Amino acid sequence: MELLFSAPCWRDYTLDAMNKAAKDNKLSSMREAIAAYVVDDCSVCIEGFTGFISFAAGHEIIRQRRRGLTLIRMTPDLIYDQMIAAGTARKLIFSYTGNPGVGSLYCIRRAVEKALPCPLELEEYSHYGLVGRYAAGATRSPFFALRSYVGSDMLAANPLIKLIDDPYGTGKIAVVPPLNPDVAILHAQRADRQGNTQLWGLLGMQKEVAFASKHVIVAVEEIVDESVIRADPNRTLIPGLIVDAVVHSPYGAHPSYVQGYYDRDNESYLAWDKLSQEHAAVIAWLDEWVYGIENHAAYLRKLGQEHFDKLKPEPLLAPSVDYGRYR
Amino acid sequence: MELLFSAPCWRDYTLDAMNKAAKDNKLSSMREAIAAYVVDDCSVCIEGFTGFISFAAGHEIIRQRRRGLTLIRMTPDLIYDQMIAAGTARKLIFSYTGNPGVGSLYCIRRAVEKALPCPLELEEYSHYGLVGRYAAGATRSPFFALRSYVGSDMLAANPLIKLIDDPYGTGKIAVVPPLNPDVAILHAQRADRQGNTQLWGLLGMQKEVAFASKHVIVAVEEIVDESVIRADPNRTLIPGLIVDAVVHSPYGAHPSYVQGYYDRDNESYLAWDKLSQEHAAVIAWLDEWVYGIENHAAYLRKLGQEHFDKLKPEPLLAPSVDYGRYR
Amino acid sequence: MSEPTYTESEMMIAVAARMLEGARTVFVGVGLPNIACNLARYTVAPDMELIYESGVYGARPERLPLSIGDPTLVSGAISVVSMADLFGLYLQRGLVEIALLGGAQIDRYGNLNSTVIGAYAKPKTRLPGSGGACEIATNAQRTFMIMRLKRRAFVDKLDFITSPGHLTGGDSRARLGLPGGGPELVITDKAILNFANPEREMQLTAVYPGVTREDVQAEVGWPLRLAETIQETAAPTAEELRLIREEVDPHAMYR
Amino acid sequence: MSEPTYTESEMMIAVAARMLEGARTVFVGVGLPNIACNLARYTVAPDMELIYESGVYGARPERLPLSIGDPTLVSGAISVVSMADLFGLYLQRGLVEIALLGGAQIDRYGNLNSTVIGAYAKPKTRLPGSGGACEIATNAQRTFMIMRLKRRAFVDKLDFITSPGHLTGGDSRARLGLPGGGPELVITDKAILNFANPEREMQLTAVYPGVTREDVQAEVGWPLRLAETIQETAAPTAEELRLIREEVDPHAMYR
Repeated sequence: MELLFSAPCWRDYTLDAMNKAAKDNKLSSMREAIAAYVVDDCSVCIEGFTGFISFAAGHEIIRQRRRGLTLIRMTPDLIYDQMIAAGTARKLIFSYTGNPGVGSLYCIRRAVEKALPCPLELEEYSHYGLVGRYAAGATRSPFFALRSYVGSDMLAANPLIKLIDDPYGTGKIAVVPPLNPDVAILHAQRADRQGNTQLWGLLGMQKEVAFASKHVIVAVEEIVDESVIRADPNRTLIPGLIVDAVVHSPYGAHPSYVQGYYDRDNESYLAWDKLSQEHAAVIAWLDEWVYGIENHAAYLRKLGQEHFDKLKPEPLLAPSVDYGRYR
Repeated sequence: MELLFSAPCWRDYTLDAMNKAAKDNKLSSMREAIAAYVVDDCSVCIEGFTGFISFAAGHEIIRQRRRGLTLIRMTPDLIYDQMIAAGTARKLIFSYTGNPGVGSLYCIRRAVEKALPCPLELEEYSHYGLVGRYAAGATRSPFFALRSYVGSDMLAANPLIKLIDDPYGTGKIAVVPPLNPDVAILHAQRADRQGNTQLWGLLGMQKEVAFASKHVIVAVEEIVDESVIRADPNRTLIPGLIVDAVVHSPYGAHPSYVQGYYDRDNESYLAWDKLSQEHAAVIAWLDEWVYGIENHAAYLRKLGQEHFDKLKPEPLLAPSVDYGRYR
Repeated sequence: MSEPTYTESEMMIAVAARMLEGARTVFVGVGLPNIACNLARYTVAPDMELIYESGVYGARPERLPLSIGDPTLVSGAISVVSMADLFGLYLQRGLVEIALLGGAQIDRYGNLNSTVIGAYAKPKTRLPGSGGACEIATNAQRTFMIMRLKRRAFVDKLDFITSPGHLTGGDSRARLGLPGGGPELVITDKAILNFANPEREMQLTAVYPGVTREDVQAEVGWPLRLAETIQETAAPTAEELRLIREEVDPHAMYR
Repeated sequence: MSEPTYTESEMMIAVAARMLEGARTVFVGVGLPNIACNLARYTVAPDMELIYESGVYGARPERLPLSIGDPTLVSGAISVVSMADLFGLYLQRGLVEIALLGGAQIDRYGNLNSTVIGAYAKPKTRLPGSGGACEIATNAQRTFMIMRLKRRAFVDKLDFITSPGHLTGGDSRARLGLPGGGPELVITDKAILNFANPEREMQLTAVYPGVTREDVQAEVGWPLRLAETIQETAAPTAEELRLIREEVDPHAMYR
C-alpha cells in the first residue's frame, strides 16, 4: 500500500489526474477497463455497502484470470467469495466478512482455514477504522483518528492500528494510516461520458474510495448527458476529474441492488449459502456463470429479462428542488 | 469552549439531545428561540458561507441586547460587523473577516484597532482550520489534522494550533482542537416541525456546525410536512434529533441569499461599505433597522415586497430521482 | 382464556421490546433485534427512531429488511448519509442512546468476540469480524446484548476481544476513557442478566417462566453471580404475541 | 490598423489568461483572476474547470460572480460539496493544478501576508486574514500571484507570513514537506516575475510595453534579481481585448 503524500508520488498521481480530466469521453467496455487498470498483484477495491456492488467487474477480473490481487472491501460479500475461490487474491483487507443477512462466506473461510485454493492473508479493521483509512487516503492526511480499538484485541491483531496521545491531553486515541487502492471500481445510478457520477440511496464509502484511489472505474446503470449532472450538482458524488473509465453496466450490480432500479436478488444470496459450502460446486458454478460466458450482457441473457422484471421496485420519486437561475 | 468528550459533560449533552428528539413540535418565534438559548457570555455560531446567513437571528440578538458573546463564524460578514458595532461581543473566532467581494468590515476593524465600542479579542484560523475545528467537535474527536500552517506565522499567533509528529513517520502535521459552540443558528430552505432540515446549494459547514453545537436553532424559508423530508433522505443535512428550535423565517437571510429563493441584495453590501466607515452612522442605522422595529416581519414590511420581487431568480429545477418502493 | 403458547424467540422479542421503553434512538442490526424494535414502536417506545450502520437515520421500512443495507431502509427514511458521517456524527458523537449487539462469545464483563474461535493466527473458526461492533460497544450510551444462552457462547475467557464491554470489571472501562456506558443487559432465551454491581460482573436478575437458576447456570461457563432478588419475567401477553405474529413478523421469518 | 489602446487591468487579465494555457483545474477567487480564467477558457484553456473554496467544482456562471459564494456558481456546476470536502478531497488531495493568489504584502520568496500591517498583537491595519489562502499556498501544485506592483506591497520583510511561499528560499519549502510546488509566477500590472532559480528568489523575467527595469525596481522594496534574459510581453491582441470587453467583462466591473 503506497502512501500518496510523499511529494514525487503525489505529483505523478495528480498529473495523472489532470490527464484523466483531459479525456472528454471515457466510455469503455468492462473488458477494456479491467484489462487496462487491473493488473496482477495490484490492489483492487470494489466497494458499495450491500448495494451498488459491481459483480460485473468482479466476474470480468475472474474471467481475465488475474492473480496475486490484494482485495479491499469493508464487507467482502459474495463477489469477493467468488474471486477468492477463483484464486485471484493473495490478501484481503476488510472489516466484516459475512453473507449479509444470511450467514458465512465459505470460500473465504476455506482460504483462511484450509488455504484452499491458495492461502489468503487477512488485514482486518472495524467498519469505522476502514472508512477512516479511505478518508485519510482521500484527503492526503497522514492518518485518521477514531475512538475505537481501546480495550479491543484488534490493536494487537493489526500493527497498522496505533494508539497515540491526544496533543490536547484528553488521553489515548487510536489512529489508522491512509489507504490508497491502485484501482477502485464503483457502481452508481448514472454518470456522463467524463465520469461525473451521481448516486442516491446508501452513499456508503464510495466518495472516499474514489478520491483515495489511483485509478477509478465507474460502472453505471445509465449514461446521461452532462446537462443532467449539472442540473443537480449536490448529487454528484464523484467528479470526472478523478475517473479513468466509465462503463455502461445495466444490472451490473446483480445479485446486489441499485436503489430505485432493482432489488437485491435474495434467492441468489440464499442459493450461494448452500452452493458455496463445497469448493467443487463453486468451481462448477464459476465455469457455468463466469468462465463459460463472454461478458455481463451474456450473463443477463442467460438469466432472462423476466428475472429482472421481478426485481423492479415501484417508483417512488423524490420531489424536485429549485436551484434558481442567476444571471 | 467546552470539550464534549469528557464523559459526564458528554452524557449531559446526549441526554439533552434525547430530550430534543422528544419534542414533536419545535416551532418557535425567533424572539422566543433567541431568548431561550442565547444568553450573555455564551458562544454563538451563525454560519453559512456568503449565503444562508440568518441576519434575522443576528438582529434579534442585538435587539435583546446580549453582551459578552463569543461570536464564531468563518467569514464574519455584515451581520457580525453589525453585532460587534452594537456591543454584543467580547471575542471573535474566525478565518476571514471581509465584506465578501466588496472590501473591509469597518466595525470589526474599529473594535480591533480602536476598541470601539469595546475591545474585541480575536482567535484566528485559516478556513480549513476552522472547518476542522467544527468537524472535530461534530464527531467528538480530540483533534482534526491538516497540512496547513507549516511555515505560516498563524502557528505562533494561535497557540491552540499545534504541530505533532505523524505516528507513521511522514513528518510534522498541524492539528486543531474540537470546537463546540453553545448555540448554532443555521438558515436553510426547508425543515419539518421536528427540525429535520434540508439544504441545497452551498453546503458550507452547516452540517458540521449543527452536530458540533450544544443547541441548534434552524431558521427556514418554508416549514414542510415530514413526508417532504422523507421523500428525499439524501438531502437531509440536519436531523431533528439535534435541533432545539425551528423558526419559520422567510427572507431571514436577507441581504445574503438563499439558493433558489432569492439573490444576494448586493446594493445593501455596497451601501454598508460606505455607511459603516463611521461608527455614528452605524448606530443610526441600528436604531432605524434593528432597535426601531419589533421583528424581522416588520423589517420585511419596511423594505416592501417589491424589493424582494427584484431578488427572485428564475426557476431552475433539478430533475427528480427514483428511490423506489421496496415492500 | 388459557395462557397463550409461544416460542423462545417470541419471548426474547417481547422481553427485548419491553427493555426499550422510552428509547428514542436505537442502533440496530437485522433479524431478532429489528423485530424487537418494531414491536417496541407499537408498544413502549412510539418515538423511537432506528439508526443503521449503513448510513440510515429514522428508517420506515415497508417490509422486514433482509440486511442492514436493505433498500427498504432508505426509501422514506429521515436522513441517509455516508458511513463516515454515520459513525462519526451519530455514533462517535454520542447520539446513539441504546445499541443492540450480539456475538459468538461473551464473558462475565460483557466483552464480546465476533472475530475468531481459536488462535487469531490459526483460527479453528473464522467469524465475520467486528463490522461496526467495536465502535458501537465503545460509543453507544447503553448497550444491550441479545444472545441465546449457550455454554459455548457464555465463556470463562474469550478467544478474542472484538468489542470492549466492562473489560476487567469495576471502573476499568471508565479508566481507559471509553465514552459509552458499556453493557447494561443481556437478554437471552431463558433469562435476563445485567451488570448492576460495583464489579460490573454479569449477574442473573430474572428468569423466564419455567426456567430455574440451575438451567441458567448450566449454560454459563463460570460460576454465575446472582442479583439480590431474582424476578420471574412475565410471559408475552396476548397483545404482544398478536403484534409479533400479525404486524412485525407476519411471515415468521425470525421465529 | 493601429495598435489598440488598453488599460493596465486589461493587460494583467490578458497576461494572466495566457499563463493558464492548457490548465484543467484552477482554484480561483473573484474579480480580476476570475476574468482571467474566463478569458483563458475562450483562448488557451478550453478544458479548464474552475474550483471555488465555497465548495464548487466545474462552475458555469451565467454572470460575473459577485463573490466566491455567488449562487450563480452553484447553478449548473458539475459538483457542489461541503467546504470540508472541497478543502480535503480537492485541495489537500492535490487535485488543484493552478491556484491564483494575492495578498497585501509579498516578499522575495513569494511568501504572502494578508493578516496584519504592523504587529499582530497591536496591528496598524487589520487585514481580512487567511481565508483559504494558507491551505491553497500549501497544497496547490502551482501558485500564481496576481498583484499590482507597488512598493508598499513588494516588501523586504513581511509583517506576518499568512501563506507560505518558498519560505527562506532554496529547498526550505521542500525540507518542511509542504506538498504543493509553491509560487511560480507573479503577474503584475507592469511586469512578470518568476522564481526560476536555485534560490527560488523572485526575479524579473518580462516587462510590459513601455515599462523599464527601473520602473519595476522602483516599486520593489529590495534589490530585484534579473532573469538571464528579460523579454517584453506582447500587448493584448485585438481579439483578447474584444473577448474581455464583449464576453467576459461586458459591464467593465473589473477594468
